[in-house]
Amino acid sequence: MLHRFANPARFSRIAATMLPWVAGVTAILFIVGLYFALFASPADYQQGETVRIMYVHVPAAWTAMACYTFIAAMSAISLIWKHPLADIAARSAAPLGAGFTIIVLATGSLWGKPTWGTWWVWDARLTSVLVLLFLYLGHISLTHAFDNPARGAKAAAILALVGFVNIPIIKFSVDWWNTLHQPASLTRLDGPSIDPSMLTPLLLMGVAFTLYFVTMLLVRMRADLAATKARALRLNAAE
Amino acid sequence: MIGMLLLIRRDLMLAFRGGTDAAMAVVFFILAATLFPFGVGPDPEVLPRIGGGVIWVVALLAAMLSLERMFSADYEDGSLEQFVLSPLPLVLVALAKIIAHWLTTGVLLLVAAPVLAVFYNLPAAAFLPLIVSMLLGTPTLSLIGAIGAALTLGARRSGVLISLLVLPLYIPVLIFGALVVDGALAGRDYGNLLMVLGGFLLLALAAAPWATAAALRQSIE
Amino acid sequence: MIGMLLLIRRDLMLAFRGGTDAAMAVVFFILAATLFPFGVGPDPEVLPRIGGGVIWVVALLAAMLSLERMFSADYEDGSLEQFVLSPLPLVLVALAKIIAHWLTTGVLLLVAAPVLAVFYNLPAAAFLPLIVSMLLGTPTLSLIGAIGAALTLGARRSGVLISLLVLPLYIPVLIFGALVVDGALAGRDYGNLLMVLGGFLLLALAAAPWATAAALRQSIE
Amino acid sequence: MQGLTVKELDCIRGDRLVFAGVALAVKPGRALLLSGANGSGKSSLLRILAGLLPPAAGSLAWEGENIDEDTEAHRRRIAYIGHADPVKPGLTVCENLEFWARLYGLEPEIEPALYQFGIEQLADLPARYLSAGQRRRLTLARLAVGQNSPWGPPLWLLDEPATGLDPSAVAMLANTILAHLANEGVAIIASHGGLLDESLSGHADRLDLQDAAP
Amino acid sequence: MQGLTVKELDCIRGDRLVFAGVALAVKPGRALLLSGANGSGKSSLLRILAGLLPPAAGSLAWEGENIDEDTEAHRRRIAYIGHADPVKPGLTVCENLEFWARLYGLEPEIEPALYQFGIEQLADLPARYLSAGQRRRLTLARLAVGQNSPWGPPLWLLDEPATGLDPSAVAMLANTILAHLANEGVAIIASHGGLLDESLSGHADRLDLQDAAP
Amino acid sequence: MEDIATFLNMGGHAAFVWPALGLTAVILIAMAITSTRQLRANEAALETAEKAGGGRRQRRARGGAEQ
Ligand code: HEM
Ligand SMILES: Nc1ncnc2c1ncn2[C@@H]1O[C@H](COP(=O)(O)OP(=O)(O)OP(=O)(O)O)[C@@H](O)[C@H]1O
Ligand SMILES: Nc1ncnc2c1ncn2[C@@H]1O[C@H](COP(=O)(O)OP(=O)(O)OP(=O)(O)O)[C@@H](O)[C@H]1O
Ligand SMILES: [Mg+2]
Ligand SMILES: [Mg+2]
Repeated sequence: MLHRFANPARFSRIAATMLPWVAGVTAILFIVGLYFALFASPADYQQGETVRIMYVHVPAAWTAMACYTFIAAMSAISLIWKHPLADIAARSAAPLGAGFTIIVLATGSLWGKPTWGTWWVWDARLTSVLVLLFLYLGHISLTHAFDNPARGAKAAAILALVGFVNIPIIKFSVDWWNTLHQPASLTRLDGPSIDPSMLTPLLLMGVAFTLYFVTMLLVRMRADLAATKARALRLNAAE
Repeated sequence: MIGMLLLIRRDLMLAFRGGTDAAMAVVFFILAATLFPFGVGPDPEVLPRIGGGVIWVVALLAAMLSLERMFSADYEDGSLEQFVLSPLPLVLVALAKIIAHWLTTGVLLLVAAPVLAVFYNLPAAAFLPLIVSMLLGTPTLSLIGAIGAALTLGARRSGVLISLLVLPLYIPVLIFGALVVDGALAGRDYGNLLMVLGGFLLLALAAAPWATAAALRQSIE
Repeated sequence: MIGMLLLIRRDLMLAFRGGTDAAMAVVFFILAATLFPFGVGPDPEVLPRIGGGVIWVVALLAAMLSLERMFSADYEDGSLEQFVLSPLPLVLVALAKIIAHWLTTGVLLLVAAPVLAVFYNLPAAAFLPLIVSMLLGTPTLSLIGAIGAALTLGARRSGVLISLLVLPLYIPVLIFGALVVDGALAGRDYGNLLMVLGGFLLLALAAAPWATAAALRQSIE
Repeated sequence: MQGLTVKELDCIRGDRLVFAGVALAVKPGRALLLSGANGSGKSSLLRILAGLLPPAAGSLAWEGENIDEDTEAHRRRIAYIGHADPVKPGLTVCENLEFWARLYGLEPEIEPALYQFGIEQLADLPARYLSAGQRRRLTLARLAVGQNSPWGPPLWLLDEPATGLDPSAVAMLANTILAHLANEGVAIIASHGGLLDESLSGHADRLDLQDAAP
Repeated sequence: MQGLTVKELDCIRGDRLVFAGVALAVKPGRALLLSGANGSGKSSLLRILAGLLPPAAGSLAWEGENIDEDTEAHRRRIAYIGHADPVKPGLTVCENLEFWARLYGLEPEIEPALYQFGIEQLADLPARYLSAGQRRRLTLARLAVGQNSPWGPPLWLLDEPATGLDPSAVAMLANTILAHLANEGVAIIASHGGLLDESLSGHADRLDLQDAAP
Repeated sequence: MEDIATFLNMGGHAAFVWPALGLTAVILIAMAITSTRQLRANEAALETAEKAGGGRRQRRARGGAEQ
């Protein structure tokens, strides 16, 4: 039994020392990013002030997709190499991803009303993001649907891998189908096509969101590890 | 291969002798589609307008409802353990169950769809696209559904979970399936929409049996 | 009476701990209603036009789907035999099961209905009639459904059979329920339509527990 | 005419005559052990005695009174344990037992009953996790609940009650049955021989259904 | 190292350590009778041996080779009979048996197998109508089908195979197992004592899981 | 003062911009709070478990035929 926790124990130590630093940098980046986003950047010539929604909408979308990719990678590791940390990482990340996806949907809707004149359209980009939310919710429910946590982890891992097909669909849906939604202007092969005054806050917020994800992931993984360890101790004590 | 045929034959026999109740899906399909005019009112303008969509939605629900029983009887009476121990690779077991499921739901839905189309006064131009889109779409439903059914074996509240897992993945099939019918009615070209449905099918065919087999293996403990 | 409360409590406990999966009906209700805009297209004109009908049809289907499990678990594990032998008269057993079924499906549908009404952009005037009609209609669905569920216990193809037995009896409820909503939207008086729904309920209440009990008794042999 | 008397009972299942002309009489304080090959109709006979299955012919009487005349009263005097365990996986052991005890109007003395079948440590475990034998013990514990109350049913109909039980559990069951017999109860037990039969042999008659095969 | 060898096996179910440090070795031509109280882990052990349940710790080897290294090959050498009967009520007895026999790639010698368990007259009856013991016989008949072919699996894992069987059926089962042992087969059988144990006692070792309780 | 007012007005789109930013903040903060709370609770539980039965289990290797 014990060798299975040797490695996680080390992880727990490293995570504990790293946490305050990552959290601090995240906070600073959020402050600087918000300053640029709200004060030090111009309104868009087309969209006016509503463009400021972009500085949370787009980073949240990136993190939501990155988070799912991370879960899928961890699931593959868990299924192939059966590393116990991979399961914990995957199930710690899922609620965060769901949160980011809700942010994307909400801010997108709030942006859509003034720019498109409607809260919601059933186009490929919006639908695939909604599917992403359901995938997160399914992942979370499946993780907790079994009395044996190991079974929940395995089932959720399979689901995460299957659901990964959705990520490229989200990413490229605007290119494959013409929709109301903006095509990628930043993450393009021929370089970003966006004004630097808007690029700076966007990138700052993007890094801030990513670091926020890392911070919360570390916190949640430590919490999960503590719970797992307590369970194992109870098991030993129960003899 | 022989093992797969055996398994498909057994599932069909069980279905048609009433064990797993295959006809349920079609009956549901027909009854549910018949109920709408009662609820919505038999407005001759509205019905054909929504007909294609209603038929697709109800087909989706019918396929989904039959999922829960796809593996559960075998799970409960210990047959699934025996499948895992049998010489037939579990991927092929999964594929055989999927084929059997499609034969007992998808095919029957396909047969019933034109009848409902008449019932909803769909113009003749919509028949072929409806059937072709269902031919391409319903196997995808069985394939994706199998993953959900296998993942939730032995789970608490498995019925709800299956819906939660499977419906989001069904939505793209529904959207494109309904678009094909709408496109045909509007006189648009729907060839590339069918291509998309075909693409979904190929994707599902490549991934679903493996995922299902993996899920089945972990369901046994 | 104490026996009935006991039985209702047990069924609720089982439902909410996931045994018989009560939430299934509501989840189905919400998901199915959400799917329609995908199929029909989110036309802001068509949706409110069909909204009341769709909600009623889907509620009917949700209630019907949960019927099959109403008695089957108890039948299979021998609990039903014990009910027959228990001091609690079988009519009251049947009534308790019906009440439990309504509490775990009808009431939840009632709660979910306004949400769907918003989703379908139904005008505010339609809310109260929708809810009142469902309050009067859903218990009737549980009552009638119980007869079907009990009659088909142990039958081959029981799922299909239930639908075939029960749906024809559900259609009047559906028609009047949908008419109430439509009437309210058209500004007509719907009071006597509600009276009809109430009449159905009383009729079902008087007959269904006895019929169900008789069916349960003959299911055991 | 005390206890249970049965005359000229025939049983038909589907198209098949399973047994014919079964007669038996069990006095208070005695048990009857039913034996017979698989399919000889033990379970069917018990279901007929419980009133769950109508006999093709013949009559049943309790204390000399035909039970057809008051099926309601007959139901109240029966405790029937079938092949299946009416145990809900979602409820705990304690909740399962309590439900049945209360439904039968018995004082819910759950603890002692669990103790009597050696499953008191499992009281708060959901029944889903029980092993086959533990589940059977839970089913049987119902017998112990009613046992010492005046409302406890006098006629026990047990269909292979010892399936899946380990020897110590069989001994617990035998003690429970013996206590019931000592209370002037009647027990009719289908079994294929084994420990339970031996423990009861001093207080039991035997009936081999093979002899009633048509 | 012939036959099956198991070392230092631990089993955890849910949060509970069921048994720890189980070691056993069974040579070809021998049977091992597992005993132990209800809940002591007999079924769990058999499932671990069949590869259906991952052990918490320990190793399994067949003919000296660790079975983790070729789970595929291990599956092929197993015939596992659990508590439940994998019998479809809608199919006839014959169809049920034939399906399993063919799926396992065995020559479908259905008739003799049915005969070996005394259910040949039931061949065309839908399994829905079988009595409890008849259903168990049908499940067991699968063992007889593979028995005399070279592809018959050498390792039998039987979980309380004799539940619900009458004495003559137990004798049939014992003969089937003895024939398997005579063919250099290995059998591991969970049971609570009784006729089967006695019939096999000359060819069997015993393992009491109570001793491995933590 | 007027600066702040125009800033808050967001070119007439205040009803969309501020809820978007506010909602984002609420979700991010809520996730942070629940996660840290969980960490504290679980670590406390672990500590009590360690105190209660820290003793490691020793194996009793026994049982088995023909050891
Ligand atoms: C609920 C509705 C919406 C959803 C679900 C949504 C979703 C997304 C997603 C997933 C991305 C990331 C794409 C990528 O990285 O390739 C994105 C980016 C973006 N969205 Fe939205 N969006 C919505 C509404 C809107 C609206 C109304 C607008 C503005 C008119 C908008 C403007 C943008 C822009 C400018 C980007 C950045 C594109 C880039 O530079 O890569 N979105 N959105
Ligand atoms: N899925 C499960 N999750 C948690 N605990 C379980 C699970 N299945 C079984 N158990 C527990 O594991 C223990 C061993 O069960 P097992 O079925 O192996 O016992 P057994 O020796 O076969 O008993 P029996 O003689 O009653 O068949 C039991 O105490 C049971 O409560
Ligand atoms: N519902 C049914 N319809 C038709 N035949 C049935 C039905 N149930 C049982 N039978 C048949 O009736 C006969 C008696 O069955 P019963 O279950 O009473 O046997 P039993 O003595 O209890 O056997 P066992 O020892 O196997 O439990 C069997 O041969 C069976 O095939
Ligand atoms: Mg029997
Ligand atoms: Mg067992």
